[in-house]
Amino acid sequence: MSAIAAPVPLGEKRIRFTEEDRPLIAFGLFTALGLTVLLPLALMFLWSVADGWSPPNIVPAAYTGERWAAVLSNSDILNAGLTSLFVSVVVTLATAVIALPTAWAMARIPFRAKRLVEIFILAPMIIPGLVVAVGIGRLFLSLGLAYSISGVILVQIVGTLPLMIRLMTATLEGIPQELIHAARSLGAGTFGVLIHIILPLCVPGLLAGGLLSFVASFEEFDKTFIVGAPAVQTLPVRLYMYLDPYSMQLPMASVVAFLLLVPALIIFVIAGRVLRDDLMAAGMGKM
Amino acid sequence: ADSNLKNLDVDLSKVTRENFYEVVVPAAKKEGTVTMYNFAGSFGDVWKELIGRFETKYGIKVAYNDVNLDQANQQLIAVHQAGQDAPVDAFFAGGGSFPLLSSTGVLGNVPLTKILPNFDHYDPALAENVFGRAHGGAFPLVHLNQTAIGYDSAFVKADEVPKSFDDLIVWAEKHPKQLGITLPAKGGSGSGFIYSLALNTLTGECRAKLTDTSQTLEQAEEWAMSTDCLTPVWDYYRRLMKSAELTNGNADTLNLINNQKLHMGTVWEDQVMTFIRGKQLPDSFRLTLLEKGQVGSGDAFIVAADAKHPAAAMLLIDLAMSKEFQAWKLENKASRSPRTDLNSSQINPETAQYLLPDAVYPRLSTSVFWDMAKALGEALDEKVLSN
Amino acid sequence: MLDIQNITKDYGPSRALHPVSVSVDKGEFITILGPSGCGKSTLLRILMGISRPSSGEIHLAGKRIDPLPPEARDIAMVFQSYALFPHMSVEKNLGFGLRMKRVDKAEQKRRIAHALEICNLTALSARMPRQLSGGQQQRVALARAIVMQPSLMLFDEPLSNLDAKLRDSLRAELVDLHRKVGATSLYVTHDQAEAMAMSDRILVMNGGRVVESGSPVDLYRRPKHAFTAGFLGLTNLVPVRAHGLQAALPWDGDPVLLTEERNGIARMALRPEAIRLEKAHHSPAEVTSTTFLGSNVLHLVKVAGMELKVTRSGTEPILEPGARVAIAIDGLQHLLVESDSVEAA
Amino acid sequence: MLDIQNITKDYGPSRALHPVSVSVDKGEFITILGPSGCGKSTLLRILMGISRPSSGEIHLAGKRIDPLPPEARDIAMVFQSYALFPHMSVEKNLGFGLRMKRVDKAEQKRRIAHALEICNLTALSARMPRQLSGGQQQRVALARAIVMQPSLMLFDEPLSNLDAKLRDSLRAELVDLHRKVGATSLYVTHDQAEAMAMSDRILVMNGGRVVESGSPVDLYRRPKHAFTAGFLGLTNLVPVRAHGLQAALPWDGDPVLLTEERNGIARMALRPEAIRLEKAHHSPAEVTSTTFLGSNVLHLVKVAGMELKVTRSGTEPILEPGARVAIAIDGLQHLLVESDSVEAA
Amino acid sequence: MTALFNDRRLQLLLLLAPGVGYLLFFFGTPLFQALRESLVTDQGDFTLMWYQRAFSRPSMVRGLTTSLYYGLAPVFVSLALSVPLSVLIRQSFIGRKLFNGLYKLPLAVPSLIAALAVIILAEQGGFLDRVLAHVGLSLPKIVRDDAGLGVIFTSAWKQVPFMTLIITSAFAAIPEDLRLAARAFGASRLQTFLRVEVPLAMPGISAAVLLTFIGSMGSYAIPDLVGPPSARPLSVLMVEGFKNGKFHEVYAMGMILSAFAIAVLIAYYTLTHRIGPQAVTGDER
Ligand SMILES: Nc1ncnc2c1ncn2[C@@H]1O[C@H](COP(=O)(O)OP(=O)(O)OP(=O)(O)O)[C@@H](O)[C@H]1O
Ligand SMILES: Nc1ncnc2c1ncn2[C@@H]1O[C@H](COP(=O)(O)OP(=O)(O)OP(=O)(O)O)[C@@H](O)[C@H]1O
Ligand SMILES: [Mg+2]
Ligand SMILES: [Mg+2]
Repeated sequence: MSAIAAPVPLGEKRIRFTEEDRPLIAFGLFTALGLTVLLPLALMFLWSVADGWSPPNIVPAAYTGERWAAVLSNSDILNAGLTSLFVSVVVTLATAVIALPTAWAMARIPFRAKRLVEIFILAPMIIPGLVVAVGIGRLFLSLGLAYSISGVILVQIVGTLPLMIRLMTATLEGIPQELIHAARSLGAGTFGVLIHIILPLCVPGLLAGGLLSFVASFEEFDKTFIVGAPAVQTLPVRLYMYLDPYSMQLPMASVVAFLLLVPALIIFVIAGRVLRDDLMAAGMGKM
Repeated sequence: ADSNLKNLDVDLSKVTRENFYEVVVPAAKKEGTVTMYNFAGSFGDVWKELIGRFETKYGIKVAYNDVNLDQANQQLIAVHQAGQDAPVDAFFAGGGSFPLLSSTGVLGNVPLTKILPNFDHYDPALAENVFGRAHGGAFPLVHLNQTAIGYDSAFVKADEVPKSFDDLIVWAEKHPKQLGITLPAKGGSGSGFIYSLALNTLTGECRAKLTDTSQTLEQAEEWAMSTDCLTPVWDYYRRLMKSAELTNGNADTLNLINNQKLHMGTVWEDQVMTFIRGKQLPDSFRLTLLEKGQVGSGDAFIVAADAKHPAAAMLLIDLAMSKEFQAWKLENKASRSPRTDLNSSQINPETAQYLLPDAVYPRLSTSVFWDMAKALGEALDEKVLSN
Repeated sequence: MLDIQNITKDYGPSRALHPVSVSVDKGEFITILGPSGCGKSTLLRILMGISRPSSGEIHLAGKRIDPLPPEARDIAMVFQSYALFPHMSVEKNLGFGLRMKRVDKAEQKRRIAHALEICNLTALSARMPRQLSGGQQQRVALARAIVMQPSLMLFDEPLSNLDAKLRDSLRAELVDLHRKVGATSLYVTHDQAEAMAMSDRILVMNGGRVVESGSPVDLYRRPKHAFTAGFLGLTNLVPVRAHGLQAALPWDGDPVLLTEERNGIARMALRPEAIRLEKAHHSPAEVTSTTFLGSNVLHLVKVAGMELKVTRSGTEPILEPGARVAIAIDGLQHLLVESDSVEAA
Repeated sequence: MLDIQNITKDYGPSRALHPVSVSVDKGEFITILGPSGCGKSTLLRILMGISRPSSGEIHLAGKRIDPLPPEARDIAMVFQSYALFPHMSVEKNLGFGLRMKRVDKAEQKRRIAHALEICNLTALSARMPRQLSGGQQQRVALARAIVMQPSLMLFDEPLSNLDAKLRDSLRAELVDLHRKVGATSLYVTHDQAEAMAMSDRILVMNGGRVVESGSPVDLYRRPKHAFTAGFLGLTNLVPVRAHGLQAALPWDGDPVLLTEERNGIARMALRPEAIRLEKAHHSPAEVTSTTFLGSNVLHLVKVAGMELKVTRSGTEPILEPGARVAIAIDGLQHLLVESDSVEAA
Repeated sequence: MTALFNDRRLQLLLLLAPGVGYLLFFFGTPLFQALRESLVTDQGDFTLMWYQRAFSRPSMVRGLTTSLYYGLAPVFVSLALSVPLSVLIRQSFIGRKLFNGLYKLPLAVPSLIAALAVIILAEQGGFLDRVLAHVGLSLPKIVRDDAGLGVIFTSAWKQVPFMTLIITSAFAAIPEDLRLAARAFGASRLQTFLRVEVPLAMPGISAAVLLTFIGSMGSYAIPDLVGPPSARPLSVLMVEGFKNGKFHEVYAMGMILSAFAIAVLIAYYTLTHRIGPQAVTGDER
């Protein structure tokens, strides 16, 4: 008679009120999702290939690939796409590196001004981007960072840092103190603990924060333009002009919207599979 | 006048139309490259054509960028205030930007219209002044546009087409919610309209004040906010707003007309052409101008004060005003030209039906004072819309 | 081997450890037993180097270690929550410390294999911690400490998260392993059964002080303090009047024989199993409650205004409540040394 | 009173409860005892109505209740995790069920006051749950059930989150309360000491089935199945050869007397306290290990290739490992009814 | 040297330096400049004129109230949608995993594009209108209507996934036993939800409300594109001001908006501080 009956499932046991699946809920939710998320995206795509779409037509009468061809044949777009990718990757990595020590302090060290620091860290999420953009533009000019990729990267980090710090703080708070003590008792110094214990355990938080940072950076326009254009051409800088509300033409705007959206959506869907909801929520929601 | 082009090697005071190429071409070639900004989304192919011609002719490379006008203006101002070189040399900028760009010192202070050889047939009315402001030739319009009333002739019969502001309001009241008026703050067709209305309504001293272009934006705002002269304008708007739709921008007005939600609205002539070409307006769309005139405007090609390649920029602007290129632009884009030796007879008839008819244009086109138009828009917001 | 000299620990104004001194011989298995909050974990943390003592010195194998960081001490610890690295397999968990100490590869392999084997984990070496049951996780935590071959092993209530059956079986395994490995061990617990079953010596702590220490048999049979007596199993604190080698109980009956001479009022810790009951119809003592516990039966007996706990073997007949009984005390008994300062619990 | 008829529960292809039938009399205190995963909580959940049985019927006080939602059943439950509403004060927690059942205000007050009093919580009524110690929280959970005056009270391992000392004292309180309130109670636990100390009747479960049921004394002394014997305390399963009312043990010595006639090979569950050891220099039986447990001492004795567990009172002299001993068995013994299907664990 | 590193305050400062230092320099400096600019005239003399103007002009006053409205209204709509949604996605249904991934898509859609999508879908004469016209109905005005429905729906569209995410985990953090206990003590499903789950999820819900409030109050693209032309929030007025080079005025508005957001945040902190002071984690070293 062995006392160890079964491996203990450590995850939460989900107890359902009734055990059967519910087709009605599924139907309702997916219909709502279709109408609110997928339909607008589909319509936007239709606009991008519509050759005229006047009432009372519910779908366009004629189609054209001309606009896509025109945009895609422009080699600048591809280059801008690559620049965007490079900038976003660097921003994401740098954000993580900068955020980690601060998040550690926020998560692990009690100190008196913590609330104040928290509010300050949140501030860039509150203050309108343009106010910051112009101010930073001037600062960078005086620092000789204007019109350089490094300038653009530095300025974008201002936008991505707050969320990353919050996410990492939540992640780090979830690492039991005893693990760190255990590692130290087994001979790991500060550096060893960081490399072998803390970083690996931060991976879910880093993934969530990295994803959000990447998307935010990939789509950033205000600050990037003022600091980087014309020397640094990211995809949004190339394309946002077509989204100018005063002269926006729906077909062209739709092409552009898709170009901006698709990479972000693809990454989001892929990364969404490895993301932990609770962590994302913790980082965003915990105040 | 002293030039504020800090990177220009050439002594501008010695440059004339006659010796321009002798002096400037070598300097431009030495600079080797030129950066241009284009603010108008629909003008990309126009500039591509120009750049092709320019690079072949001079062998100077052009770095081309589409920009957002406001962002670009702010960027240039910030750069200038930091005392650094501008990221752009030649800037195709919105006509309304002149006061902002010149007052902030961003505008290159060069008498382009006087020294560039291709400006020899330039409309003298625009050569030194634009929209009532003296620019000394530094702010040359290379493309003209016109505010107008547009309508879908499938719904508006020929005899119903309004000829005056009074006709317009009568039509609007007969067809509630079918006239679109662009919000002045959100689009030039709207601020053009309010200024045109004021021109139409005001007389005597009031009109003198309205057209006194020596006023700054601040002064204009002050006047518009406090004067009683404008009461009839506000009354007109109050009445109009009961039956007309206020729209969110030039494109919005056109979209709603295309959606057949509106049948008439305030528009820009050239934008209409773009929309028709892009099948975003019905073929039955037509334009007209109201009696006593509606305002016209244009967009300028300028040299940035802090340009790194000012000579090349001047050369590029010069080529943009060449007769061949302006003719090409007129033919292909229906973009009106400030050259006196080009007129609409050169436009092919298929295109011409979408332009303002010769009967009203250029007869009813009047000059605009954009800062006043802006001030009227803001006052409208305070006096009529925010109550 | 291990010498703890006058260690104190203050958290702000409150003192978690009053001067504590302990010395441990090589190979000894010592249990620190005490109620929650008495400072057991604080002492272990100080030994491990996670926390610094406010004063005092610690020597291990002749070397003063209190100023050293944890990684420089030759000490391994088994945590109450196991503290397994969740992102490493069992094998990687065991190898972590060795990698940190740059033990050579072949030696690492050998030691890991050995530790896996003696902890009966060889089949599980590739599993991740979350794929293990609580007991298995506990064994991995143990193996991870063993593999380090430390001079000193610390255990902080390593079995308290497990259920009773598992606790019993792991307790035996642990003692066994201690014998095999022979490492000097300091084991913290608040479970007296655990302390008695496992250790060479028990150190009873209360309120940040060491109350007393000794072998399990000594502490159980001849506690000096009421606190020790009460903490190590059930007891009856009975006031007696001592006269030389005899003491009179508060109820009628034969005096109890004492282990040493004493005079005057004193207290005696009478174990429930040291009291014998016989049915006696006219006795003043009455059984008030009976609880069947399987191997023994707990009776509460009312006598002289006191309620005595008495256990009898499960094989003896059960006395029903209401039964009148005569009370007899077996063997020599022992009086408590009174010292109020340590009796708070 | 409560009648559970052939309840089964399937989770997909796996069966958590094989047909289970139980009936409980009014006022009875029944314990369901079994190892982790045997289906105890599943059964309670079905009774409460949180989970639906795959087949079978449940009748409570003559009414069929299995199709009813939980709120329509007259049952209250005490949870292992207490499940106190953290945003309500003690008083509000107690009043929650009454408000839900729309009991009239004055009656609510009366019942709450009464429950607070018998659970000794009156002074704490305004506190929030997080301001209470574990034991106090447990009492609130209890009071919250009592206040409902349900026909049936369910307990799901309500003491398992508490430490040993507290568990013992609350166990006694609970039995006391049951006596005062008199509600029919079903108490789930995997702790055999708890089961024996508290219940009128124990239901032993294993692998989704009821193995056997009976009073604590019956099950401990005369278990029918090896599983029961092993789960209710320490035991030695010894193969014997029975001959009428006698059985021969696998080692030399007197035959054991049996409670009933039987012939052939059988197994006997010998309790460690039923075995008597005497020093005997030339005996083949040898003590291999001795563990001092305070009130008793556990000896392992090697004989005839078996290792017997034997406990002796803590007051008897301790036999050191290596000592040769003679083995005697006290009293009449009992043979197991063999039935393999229920022995898996 | 080691002694220096063992100084806990120094350690703290060193750890905070990268993140907080970065923000202080690259965010604080421009912000400070903006503050200074909002307090001086063109000539550089101190003045409160810009603030005075912001609080006295009808369009500005209206801007402030509109900002508030656009901050609050979408939050209510999102809340009304997110709470039921997070209850529903806790249930088991076919395709739950897929839904879980898809509903978060709006998180990756910039506001500008969200507004574009709403225009295409719901504009007068837009897709929905045309579909309804086929059955003889017409869509009420949503885009650029006077009540700002377009803004509210678009903001809500962006916020619902964000809020749902936070609220779902707030609900998930409630121990299952508490739900069962409520049922066992006679509460129906709805009562359990209202009396136990919602109160317990409140900290998560309020954090979500706060963040979305701040987000939509400061958002520019959505009200600019789908808001009514007449009532414009401060954020839109600010951008407008920028275009005309009215820096001082813009900075003053920016400061007012920021001060407002920060005031809300501080109020939230002081309110929640009482309820759950965060646990002090971390021992020495
Ligand atoms: N970081 C700290 N700050 C302040 N006081 C502390 C700290 N850590 C422990 N204490 C206090 O020191 C005393 C001893 O705590 P310790 O953790 O050593 O107890 P323990 O004996 O291990 O208890 P348990 O059996 O509950 O683990 C307690 O009163 C505790 O509250
Ligand atoms: N929702 C579920 N889905 C699938 N299997 C389940 C579910 N709930 C319980 N089980 C299975 O049913 C069996 C009985 O579980 P139950 O929780 O009743 O055990 P238990 O006796 O209460 O154990 P413990 O003492 O650990 O609480 C277990 O094998 C368990 O894995
Ligand atoms: Mg402890
Ligand atoms: Mg259970």
